Amino acid sequence: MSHQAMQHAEDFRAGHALGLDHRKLGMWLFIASEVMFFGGLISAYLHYKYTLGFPETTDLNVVLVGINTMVLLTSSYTVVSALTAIRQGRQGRFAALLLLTILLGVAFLTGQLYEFADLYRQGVTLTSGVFGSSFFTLTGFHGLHVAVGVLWAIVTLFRGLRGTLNAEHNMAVEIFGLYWHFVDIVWIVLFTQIYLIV
Amino acid sequence: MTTASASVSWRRYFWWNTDHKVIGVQYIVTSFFFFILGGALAGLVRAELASPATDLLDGATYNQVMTNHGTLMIFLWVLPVLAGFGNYLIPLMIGARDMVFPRLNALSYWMIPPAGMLMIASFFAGGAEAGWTAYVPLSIGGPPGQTLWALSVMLLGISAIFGAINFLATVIMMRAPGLSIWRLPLFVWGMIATSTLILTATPVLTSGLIMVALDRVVGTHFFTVTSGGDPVLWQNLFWFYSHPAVYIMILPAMGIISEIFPVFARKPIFGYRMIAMSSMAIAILGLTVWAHHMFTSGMDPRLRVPYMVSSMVIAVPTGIKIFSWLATIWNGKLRLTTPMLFALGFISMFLIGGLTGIFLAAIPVDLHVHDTYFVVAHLHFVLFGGSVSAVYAGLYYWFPKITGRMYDEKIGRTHFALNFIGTNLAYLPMFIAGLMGMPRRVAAYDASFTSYNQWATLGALILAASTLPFLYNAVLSWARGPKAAANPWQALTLEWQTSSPPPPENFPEIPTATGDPYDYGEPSPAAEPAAAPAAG
Amino acid sequence: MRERTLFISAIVGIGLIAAGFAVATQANVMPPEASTRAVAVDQLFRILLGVSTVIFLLVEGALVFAVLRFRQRPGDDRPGPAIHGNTSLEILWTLIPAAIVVVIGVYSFQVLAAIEVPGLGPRVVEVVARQFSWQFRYPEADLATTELHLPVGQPVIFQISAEDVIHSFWVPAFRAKRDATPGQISELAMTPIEVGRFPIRCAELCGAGHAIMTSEVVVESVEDFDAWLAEQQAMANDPAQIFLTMGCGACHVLTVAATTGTIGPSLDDLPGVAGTRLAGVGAADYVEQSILAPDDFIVSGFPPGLMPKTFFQRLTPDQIERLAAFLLDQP
Amino acid sequence: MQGSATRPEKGRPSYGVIFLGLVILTAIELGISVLRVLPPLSTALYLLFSGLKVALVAAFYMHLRQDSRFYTAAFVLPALLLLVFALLTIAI
Repeated sequence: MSHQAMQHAEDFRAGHALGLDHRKLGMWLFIASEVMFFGGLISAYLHYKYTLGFPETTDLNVVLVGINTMVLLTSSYTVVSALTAIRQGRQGRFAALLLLTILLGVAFLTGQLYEFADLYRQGVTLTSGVFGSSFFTLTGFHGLHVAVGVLWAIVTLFRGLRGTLNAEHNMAVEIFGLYWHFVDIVWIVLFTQIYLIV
Repeated sequence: MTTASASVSWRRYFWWNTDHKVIGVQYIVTSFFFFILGGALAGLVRAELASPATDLLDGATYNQVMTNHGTLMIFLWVLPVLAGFGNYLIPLMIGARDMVFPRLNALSYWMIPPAGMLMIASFFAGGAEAGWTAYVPLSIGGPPGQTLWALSVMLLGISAIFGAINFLATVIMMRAPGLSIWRLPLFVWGMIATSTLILTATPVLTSGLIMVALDRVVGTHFFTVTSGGDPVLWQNLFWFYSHPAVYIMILPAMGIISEIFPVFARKPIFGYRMIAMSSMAIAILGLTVWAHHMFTSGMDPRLRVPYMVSSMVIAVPTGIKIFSWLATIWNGKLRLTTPMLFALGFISMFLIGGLTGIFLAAIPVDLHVHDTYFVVAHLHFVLFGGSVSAVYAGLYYWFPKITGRMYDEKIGRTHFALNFIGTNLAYLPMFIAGLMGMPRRVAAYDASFTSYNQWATLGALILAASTLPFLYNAVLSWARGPKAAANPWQALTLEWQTSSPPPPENFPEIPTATGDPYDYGEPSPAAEPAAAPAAG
Repeated sequence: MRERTLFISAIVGIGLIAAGFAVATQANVMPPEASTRAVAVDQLFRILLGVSTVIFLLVEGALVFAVLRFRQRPGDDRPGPAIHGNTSLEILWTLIPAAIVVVIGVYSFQVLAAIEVPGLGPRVVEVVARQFSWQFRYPEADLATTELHLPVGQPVIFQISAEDVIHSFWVPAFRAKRDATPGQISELAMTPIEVGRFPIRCAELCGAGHAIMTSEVVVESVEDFDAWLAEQQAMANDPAQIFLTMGCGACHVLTVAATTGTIGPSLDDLPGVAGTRLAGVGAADYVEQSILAPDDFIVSGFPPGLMPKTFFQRLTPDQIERLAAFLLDQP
Repeated sequence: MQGSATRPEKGRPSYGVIFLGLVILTAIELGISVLRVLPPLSTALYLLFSGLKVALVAAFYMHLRQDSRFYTAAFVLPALLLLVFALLTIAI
């Protein structure tokens, strides 16, 4: 008998009394650990930035990355609009907005890869030096999280099209939204620390 | 609904199962296997150190044995076995049917065996030689085993993070009606504090290990000194996790002790709220003290003093706990069963560890004793004398609940006697060897330390011998021990209000907790003892 | 009843303090106090030991007393008294440890401030750690040796660094250690006050030879020190001395220099074998090349990459030539 | 089944307005960077604007403003811890 105790609402009475949903709580706790994970990578980057003075030689293409940041901000906007749409039961609009999010995500990744290629041409590679290592690892892991987010969006899109996600059951969209917005927040911090602050 | 004593088939322990009780036992038994492996490596270390020269193991092999002893004992024994206790007991103690994310729970267990295999495999691929601390640049060079080692520790870290998310969410969401936070058993408080630390500290180690792995495999320059890499950065990333890790390993153990004392003294826990708040205080302070491991390193000398202050302040909540435990057993009716004996052993041995911790926090003394056998003695008194004694106490205390059978008291007491003598004999001489000038992690030492090391090796032999009665007792009693009652110790916490072993859904229906979980003893004047909380 | 408990606790209290004081003063668990720093650190250590002994005996005594006195008597299964807490007691055992910690913290800070300040006009000694040997450089005499000599009573500042991995320079008798971190210089100040030979040990895991990475500090009178310094300078060009100073003996066997290192190949048979190792390369060139670029030719059965590759910085070509000649014409 | 009892939806500016705010802030930051404003001023402005953007996304897009304070704590406390660790790691 595979033990799959059906979870009823009354199991979570203590949490609901505090105004908490167990899936959102799980997501926020996961975000807490992700904050610390990126914290480790950012601390390494900033340690070297302020002890070795980055980037010594190359000047980063701030305008291109600025546009890339706008793309990611837009994708946050489309995700939160998609959530409103599904809650109003407008399946079509939900699917369209989620598709737009996926495209914006891919656009961001392309912009990122373009910038990486440009840096590689200038000789700044993952193994070229301390700047290359910490920069590419930090932005690389953020890009990885965006890619995972895009895949997750595609899965959510199919679940929406299949009808499992609707006006009543849409917590999965909100959870995906939390993840996506968190990745967007990480990018805002990275954009400021790497590209803007000199 | 299945009957309470469903036919327990052994097979379900070897396959994906989302019942928190099965996962709890899986964690405990798997980690015990790694405990024995780590113990065997400790035996090798002590055998080598019985004589001053490197006769049994040469320098490199000794470093591998010592490194894997430390890593196995921390990441594959103490952390998983405490996660096992947490998994088995938290749902039962808060009156829930299971953890809030059962599948995530099974996943975090099933990351342990592959990580363990990876760690063992690293041994044969020219194993990790840089100690469990894996300081760079030493851990950047060296044989490929070090990379497997780093991947294994990353996997174990991620498993611990998933576990922490599960524990915190379960305790917040699924407490039984009437179970306010001030009525939670103190073991649950210990797990809350531990899970907070795991959640916030482990990811930083994971990011550090990624940097080491990239440096080793891809050739990045995080820690390459010639191109500007900074070895002290790794020490920061490592110790930011690894000091909270020692509190992660002691807080649940303290929780177990707080559960055992009131039951066997038949007296309420003394200062419940102070103990609960001390757990949280230790957790929060624990996140601010990491650089006391780096007093002698290349860090900026002016920055050391704040770490000394915060490290010493942690002695206050720890002291509150020890004095509260003493006050709990004072004037009680002590039943000296095996769990109680181990709990008493915990206090006396953890005390030695705690006091020597203050020596290490004082910078001038630390500059002499850092990285010496004084530190080795301190950490073993806190971890072996502390956490492992508490784990043994917990294993005996909850043995009837988990297996439905009673363990043999006489064998349990011999196990305690051997363990207590062995621990003190093995680690007390190390204090003096360290003070007199014996550095840490050495395969050979100056002849003047021979006697201390020989006493320590004798103690280690006794410890090795002490695990045999435990194994015999555990296996035999689980198979053929006398049937245990639902509540053999007349305890008041919720896990004892259901059958032993509990049915898959834990409680016929979710109980309502009314009383305080430690409402033992007769209130004076001698009125009728407070009724146990109405079970359902 | 009140007076009795007060009386007993007074007796117990005095007994504990006395025991703590006795242990603190009598316990002799430290190496000799061979530097001003050692005196200050030992004083702090003794205070910590005394306070810890008092607390240790208090808690262990209470534990043993409780186990004996409050054990359940057979047949008496009444529970204990329902005491949940005692606020004043709890406040007491929070404030007293806090007070002790503050006192210890302040005192530790004072001792730290005292021992970290170098004496007036300290002699600078550069300490260079590398896998499995120590080297000491005296900038004033442009001299490098593998044995540290110091004049008694004169303050010294060690500027400690490493060439490969992290080591840790530790002199137990001076009560201090400082990590030798590659890529940075760490300072350590002290003043030796006792004449004698004291061991130097590496306290940070640095690889296979961590345990044998030891040397000695010889604290001697100022005259002996100056004589030693002059003699060392004269020997700077003596190849046998170079062989010792560079720490080759830590890894190689050379009977004529009485070294027993086993990490690298033995050099005793070098005169006969050197000329044959590399086709077309003479014995002298082979030896010199092996010193400057050790990994070019690795004797079978020995690990590559362990021998330092920095001799070209530390030895003049003339010294390398003299060293190679010395290794080739052993008696 | 909306499990969590959220507080009544206070007068929240529409997502569009917030998006506009984010875009404008980013545009200003880009302007500051392109015009090469000198560090002490530019760094202060960058930190202010990025903090504002993070707060906007977290409070409105992630509903922290209307949800239980527990979620805010789960996000803000680790962020503060990270700030302490980052500052100390740079210093050491």
